[in-house]
Amino acid sequence: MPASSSRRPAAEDAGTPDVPAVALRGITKRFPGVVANHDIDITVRRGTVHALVGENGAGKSTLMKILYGMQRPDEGTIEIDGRRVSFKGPAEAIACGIGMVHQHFMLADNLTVLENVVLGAEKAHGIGSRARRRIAELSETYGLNVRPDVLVEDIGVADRQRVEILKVLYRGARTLILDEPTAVLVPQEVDALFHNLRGLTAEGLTVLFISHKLGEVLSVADEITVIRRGTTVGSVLPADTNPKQLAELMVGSELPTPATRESTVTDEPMLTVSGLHLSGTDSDGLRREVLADIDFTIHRGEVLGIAGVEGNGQAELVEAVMGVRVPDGGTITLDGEEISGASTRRRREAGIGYVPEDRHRHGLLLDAPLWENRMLGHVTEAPNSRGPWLTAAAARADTRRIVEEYDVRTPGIEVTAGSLSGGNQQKLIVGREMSHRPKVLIAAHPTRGVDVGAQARIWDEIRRARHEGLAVLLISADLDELIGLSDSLRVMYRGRLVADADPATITPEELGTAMTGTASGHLTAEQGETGSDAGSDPASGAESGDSERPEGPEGGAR
Amino acid sequence: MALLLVAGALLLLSLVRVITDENSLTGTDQWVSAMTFAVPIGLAGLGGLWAERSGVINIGLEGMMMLGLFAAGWIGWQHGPWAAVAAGIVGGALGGLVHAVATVTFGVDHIVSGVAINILALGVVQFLAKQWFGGEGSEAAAAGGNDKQSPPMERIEPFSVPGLSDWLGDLADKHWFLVSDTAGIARALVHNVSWLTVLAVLLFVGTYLLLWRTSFGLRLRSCGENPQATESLGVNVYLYKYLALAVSGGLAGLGGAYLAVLIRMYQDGQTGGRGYLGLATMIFGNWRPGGVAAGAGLFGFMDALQTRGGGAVVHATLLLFALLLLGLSVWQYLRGRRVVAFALAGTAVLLWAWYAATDTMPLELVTASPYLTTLLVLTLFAQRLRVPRAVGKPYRRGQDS
Amino acid sequence: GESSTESNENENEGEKGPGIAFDVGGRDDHSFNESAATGADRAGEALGITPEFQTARNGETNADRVQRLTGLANAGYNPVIGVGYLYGDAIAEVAAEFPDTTFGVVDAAPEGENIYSMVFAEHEVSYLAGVAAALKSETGRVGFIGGVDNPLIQKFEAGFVQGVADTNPDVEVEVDYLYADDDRGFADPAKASEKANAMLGRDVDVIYTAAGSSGSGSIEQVAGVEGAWAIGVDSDQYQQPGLAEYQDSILTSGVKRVDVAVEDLITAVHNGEAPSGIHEYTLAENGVELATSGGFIDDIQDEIDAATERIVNGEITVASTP
Amino acid sequence: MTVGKPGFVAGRLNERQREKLILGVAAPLLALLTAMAITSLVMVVTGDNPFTAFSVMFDFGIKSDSQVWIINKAIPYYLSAVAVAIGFRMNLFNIGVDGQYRVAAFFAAVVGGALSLPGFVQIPVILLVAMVCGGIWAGIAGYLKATRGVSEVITTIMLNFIAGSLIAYFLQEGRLAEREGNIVHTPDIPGSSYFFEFATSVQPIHGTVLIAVLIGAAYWFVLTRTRFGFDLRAVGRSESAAEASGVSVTRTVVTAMLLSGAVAGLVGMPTLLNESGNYGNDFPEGLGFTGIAIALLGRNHAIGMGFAALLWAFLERTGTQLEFEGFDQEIVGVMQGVIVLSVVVAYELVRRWGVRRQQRLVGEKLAQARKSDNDQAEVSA
Ligand SMILES: Nc1ncnc2c1ncn2[C@@H]1O[C@H](COP(=O)(O)OP(=O)(O)OP(=O)(O)O)[C@@H](O)[C@H]1O
Ligand SMILES: Nc1ncnc2c1ncn2[C@@H]1O[C@H](COP(=O)(O)OP(=O)(O)OP(=O)(O)O)[C@@H](O)[C@H]1O
Ligand SMILES: [Mg+2]
Ligand SMILES: [Mg+2]
Repeated sequence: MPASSSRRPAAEDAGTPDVPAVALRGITKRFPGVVANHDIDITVRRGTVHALVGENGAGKSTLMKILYGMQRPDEGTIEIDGRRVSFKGPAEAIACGIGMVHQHFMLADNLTVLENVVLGAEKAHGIGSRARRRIAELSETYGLNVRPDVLVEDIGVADRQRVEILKVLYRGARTLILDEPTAVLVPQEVDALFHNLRGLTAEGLTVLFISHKLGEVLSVADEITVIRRGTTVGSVLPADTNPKQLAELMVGSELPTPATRESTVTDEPMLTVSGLHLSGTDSDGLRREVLADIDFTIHRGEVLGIAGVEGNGQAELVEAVMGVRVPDGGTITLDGEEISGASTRRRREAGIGYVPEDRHRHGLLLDAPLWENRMLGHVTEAPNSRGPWLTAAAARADTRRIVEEYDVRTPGIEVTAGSLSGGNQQKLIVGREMSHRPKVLIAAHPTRGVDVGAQARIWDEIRRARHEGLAVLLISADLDELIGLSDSLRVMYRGRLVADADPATITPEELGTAMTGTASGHLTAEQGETGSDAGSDPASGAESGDSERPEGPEGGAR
Repeated sequence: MALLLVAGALLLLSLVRVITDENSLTGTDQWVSAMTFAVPIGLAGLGGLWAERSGVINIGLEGMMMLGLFAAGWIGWQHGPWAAVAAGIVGGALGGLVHAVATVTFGVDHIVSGVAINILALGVVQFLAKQWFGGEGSEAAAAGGNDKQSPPMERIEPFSVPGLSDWLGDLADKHWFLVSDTAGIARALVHNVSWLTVLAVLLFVGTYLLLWRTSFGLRLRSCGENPQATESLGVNVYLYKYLALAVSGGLAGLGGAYLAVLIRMYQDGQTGGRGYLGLATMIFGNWRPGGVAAGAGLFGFMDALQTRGGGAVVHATLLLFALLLLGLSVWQYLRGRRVVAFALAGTAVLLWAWYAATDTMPLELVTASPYLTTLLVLTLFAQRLRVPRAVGKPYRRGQDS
Repeated sequence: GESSTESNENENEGEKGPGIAFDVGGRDDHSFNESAATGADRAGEALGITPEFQTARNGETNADRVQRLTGLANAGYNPVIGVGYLYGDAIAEVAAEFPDTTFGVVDAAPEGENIYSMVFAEHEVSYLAGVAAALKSETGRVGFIGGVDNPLIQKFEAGFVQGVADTNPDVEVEVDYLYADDDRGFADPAKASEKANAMLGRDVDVIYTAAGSSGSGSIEQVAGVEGAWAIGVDSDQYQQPGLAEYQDSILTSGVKRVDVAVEDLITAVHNGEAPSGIHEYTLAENGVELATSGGFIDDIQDEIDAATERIVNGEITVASTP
Repeated sequence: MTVGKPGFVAGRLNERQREKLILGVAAPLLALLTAMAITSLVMVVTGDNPFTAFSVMFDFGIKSDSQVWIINKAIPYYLSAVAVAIGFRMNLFNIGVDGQYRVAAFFAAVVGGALSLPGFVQIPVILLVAMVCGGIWAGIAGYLKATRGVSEVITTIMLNFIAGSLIAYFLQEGRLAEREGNIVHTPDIPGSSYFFEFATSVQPIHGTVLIAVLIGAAYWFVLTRTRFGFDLRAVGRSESAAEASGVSVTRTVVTAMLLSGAVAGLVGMPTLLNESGNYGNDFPEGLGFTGIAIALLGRNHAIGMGFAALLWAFLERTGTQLEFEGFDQEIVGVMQGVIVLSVVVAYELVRRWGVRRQQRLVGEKLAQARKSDNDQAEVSA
């Protein structure tokens, strides 16, 4: 790391290669009713990328927050470069050379990149031109390509990720914590990020890295620590393991082996979108095209996957189909009935189910009990209401059924949706939408941030319904999921469907390349099109056909 | 850009002044008086800005203003007007701190707490006024105090810049198109200026510099945009919110003190909803000091116009609005929004017809003119407003959004 | 449960002296409430009884006023006097329930056997104020500022305008109100001050302000201008401690002798009488008068006396609406 | 607006209800005690004896005529609170109830004074006019919010002031009003148009109390038992989620404002139909602001607001009595403020405690599940 090293604690000089950059010993953290971390031991060598893996709620984020001074451990010690430390807040951790990129972006949208970066570290280089110079310098050194004077709200996720990293570097961090940094990135962006990380470790920095994508972890980490139910179950070297072993280590039991599936596609069109156009006003007040010439048909029993880098119009497409946004032109037909002018509610009643991308903002009423959330979006349908009257008792009973069938982990249906974990929230949403036997399901990132177990259950559900004739519009940033679940694939770029591909033959890498707008027309795999259904399980692909992810019983119907 | 707008406004005013022959439109006294009305509202608005920029809605401005008014009246008659100003600030700041305790420490809904503070402040102020000013045989009562008023305090003499003021005055009296108008308005800045107005202007400028040009301001504003992010960078969000609310209350209190110094005593009910109007100017001003000043200025201008001039002058503003709408209509037309443009043009014509057909306005409409104007302007521009992202959201340390 | 009236009737047989209920202005409003209080105090002193004073809260309804009056009557106060026209309906309601108590009300004229209504000829004294203003004005422009545009204040306006016109038709009168219909008009000195300032700016040099507590704002502005005069209302504002430093600018005041009316009523009741009916306190019986403190109108006293004379003997009828 | 109910907890029905009840009562009780403590402190500091004051208030407050008075006084407060609460339930802050009810009562009084139909026709007509006028006045704010995105906080503040001017314009002799002494008012409504009363041993209770009860019941019913109410609450809890679920947010905003305004329109009716018979310049003002306080105190709950309205009226009734005992009635203002503030703090504390408790239960449940998973895993391993 260049010039600014002078402000860092003396640790660097004191450090010898044997002293670990971070050593966590016996860390225990209890929350009311939960032990988030229990007797955790981790040693991180300097200049390495150290990955942490574990199920949702295993305690990874909590542990990292402890290291970053945002939470205080109930027991245990932290050593940084061999020195015992005890942080009262992030400020002290930052002073010790620790920086953290959080699971959810920690950026103020209405401030510029520069302001976001210098916030809290104004003493270093002020908030003016000196800071700008320093940012340019860092951006240059690590190839981050950050423009300091744009508003954060105007930049994409990958750029935001880089801003987050820059924030950390700006503070002169020697140890970077990255909590699920790749969840929202496409493969190319992930590669670029990993390249950056490599650059950092080459400079002698240490990276702590959390991810649910085991393939990634294996490719970037120097060492991997597995956390299960709040405690460390072991550290492995990537060379000595494979994704399957790793997953089993995480979950603590053997995973069922995956099976292939048959096609259920029929020739009965269920959802037809033709000539869809949508324009919107951007932040500069200019009108620009968001969607153009969108044409596609989804048949009964078909899953149509849309691939694309986030921000290319997928969200708007979903909103247009849901009727939340009014397109400028084009028609949408559902099972023979034109619904172009129908309201969202009408569309839902006509048989469109919706698993939204952002469950907190679009899928749930966080302050409302589960059974009220069960009504959301279907309040005009049985069992939620009869005529204008709600039928709360029936809705309650049905909620209990969903909780049971979809294995939503909750003490009851009167608790608020906000107190469930993300995975359980998602299961509730999927259960709700499936309960109304939709003709078409719009699923946007249905398994984002959800752990492997819940993920498998959700995939199962989608497959089961597809088997019964459901048409699915699937949007996902997880290319394995996309390739694995879809019967056909389209690539979206700058508001247009620019290419299509056969999920049986395409690889995630090829798809990722197409998403950057370099390809058009029908994509064919170089190695030939003889792929069978065998490769199309969501969990395969990147992890070289040897699928490691759990799969529910019905998935194996062949 | 801003300069262009100011120039345009001047031109428009001069034009209307010449056409309608209402010289008071650009008269010095009108503008001095506009300032007088604008300052307390503007200070409340600025107080609102501080609070909301830090992420806390402050509907309790009215109550804080009352506290300031009372404290100023109480200290003022005993220790003079400058002490009153200080007391007003302290009184308001206390109100702000109560709001901070409720919203920041206890996480109470901001609007709920604000309303409660308004009720509480009214109760406390009236109770104490009766105890302290109206007590039978008390010193205060002997000095002219009673249940509803404090005894009078000394005056703060306004100042004029000697040569400039007269020169501009001469120029203004010539009634030359634009030149005299500009002189008349400019003279308001150097003639009979209240020191407190100067203080208020400084506070606006200071707020801008502090909030947008220093790291303190950056931290404070980021508390209103994303407190979780701010906390994660080692900034003590609670502390900043407390500070912001103390300043917010202090500014509203200063607004109250300004009124007290102006009328030279505490007068029950003198705030008369100015705190709420301050809140309105803050939204109107897009949470920026310049905007708040403009909003308060517009309000003060209209209020001064109707108070000083009555029906005839307010009537002249019909023409002002007609011209303004016409301008807007042309602009919208150029941007390709025909329907909007025609609607605006239609309204302009109607206003003009109204102007031509009458020569004064009923008192009721005149008194409502500031409110109608605010409503009109907001309706035209509201969609461009940008609220601090996290404003009104409860924030607990260490909790995800 | 038991009603508050029942429980108290036995305890409070004895007469307790006067009970006075004020409207929001309160007993020291520098205006007619204060005047009523003075009258009661004077009577109290003379008769050796202590009057009870109560004041309304902001935003009261008729029910609150009824309760207050009932409370006073019930506690044995006699007479019970409501000060301010808002008490009209409430007095009528409560008086029916307490036939043995005498009720008095200022500025309203409800009907009732045991109600003594005291209304004042504000227009007449305002006429005299107009005479004084017209005579004292150097610039030929005088002004009237009303707090709220309601019938009571319009009476002041009507008399004043007529007085000016009858004295010197060349003198122009500017008439303005602070608010159309909002009681803030009686508690907004800041606004009155601006209004007066604007009038002074237009060469108005005598301003008659009928706006309750807001009046002080106007008087202060007038005091800041050499040669300009303020005319007060309701009580002799020259004498008020709160306005002491502007004394030299207070030409005169249109005084309502609420004090006399109230004192008389209390004395009468104390002497066992039970006066009732509507009584208008006019110029003729010194129910209203132009204050002379400060001696600023001594030089025009003759003209004022002449005008008074003509009003009293009916030569002039002063209009009570503008 | 925090609309969350004090945390209720899963479990058997009666247990849940009991806990809900305890939590529901604990907060206001705690707050009331805090408020009394703070007020006592203020009184002690200013040299008064708080215990005497409280006992005076209590003794006077339970008298039969006081009770009637309190009920009558609480009627408009309650209606006003419901009007405010309809907005609160969907995150709309209707500060404009004040203007709405005044405009409504004024025009209702004008219509009532102009017609002389039989009472059973005319009273509904008057009520309807009031609701329509209140609805329109609030609808302006709703419309501007929905179409132009103007904050309803500002528009309703402005509309309050404008309402005053509008009424002032028409409330003049020769326009829509007549003059009686120093009062100008609309022509009196005919005797047959007065609302009925319930006779008691002391003064009668106003029949309009029925309107309040009906409105309260309708409020509760519509919000909790109908689809429309669900949509409304959904928008209040999360606009984005409601939109995605098929609720038209703009339409709901306008509808809610219209409803709020319509209820606000009724606020002046108890005064008009049971007391004054006309709208004059002595018509009560400021009931809208009282309504905000009462909605807050009652947590937007149909019954809670009822108690809050009665408490408010009780304080006013007994405050006046304090004067007779040599206390300052202004202490009531302090008390009201302190009560509102401590109630909201107490509710928040209790709510937070409930949420924590709930999360603990969720956590325990998860831990249990994991434990059984573990056991299984160990068995299978
Ligand atoms: N602030 C908190 N209060 C109470 N419990 C908490 C808190 N934060 C986390 N927990 C508990 O600690 C557990 C560990 O949470 P943590 O966020 O560390 O999981 P994670 O491993 O990061 O999961 P994911 O992979 O989903 O991000 C959670 O299951 C939760 O029950
Ligand atoms: N601030 C908090 N206070 C109390 N409990 C919390 C808090 N934050 C989280 N929890 C608890 O943590 C649990 C899950 O939290 P979190 O959202 O981190 O779960 P997760 O397993 O990481 O879910 P996701 O799949 O969304 O990553 C919930 O049961 C919740 O009760
Ligand atoms: Mg998580
Ligand atoms: Mg995590």
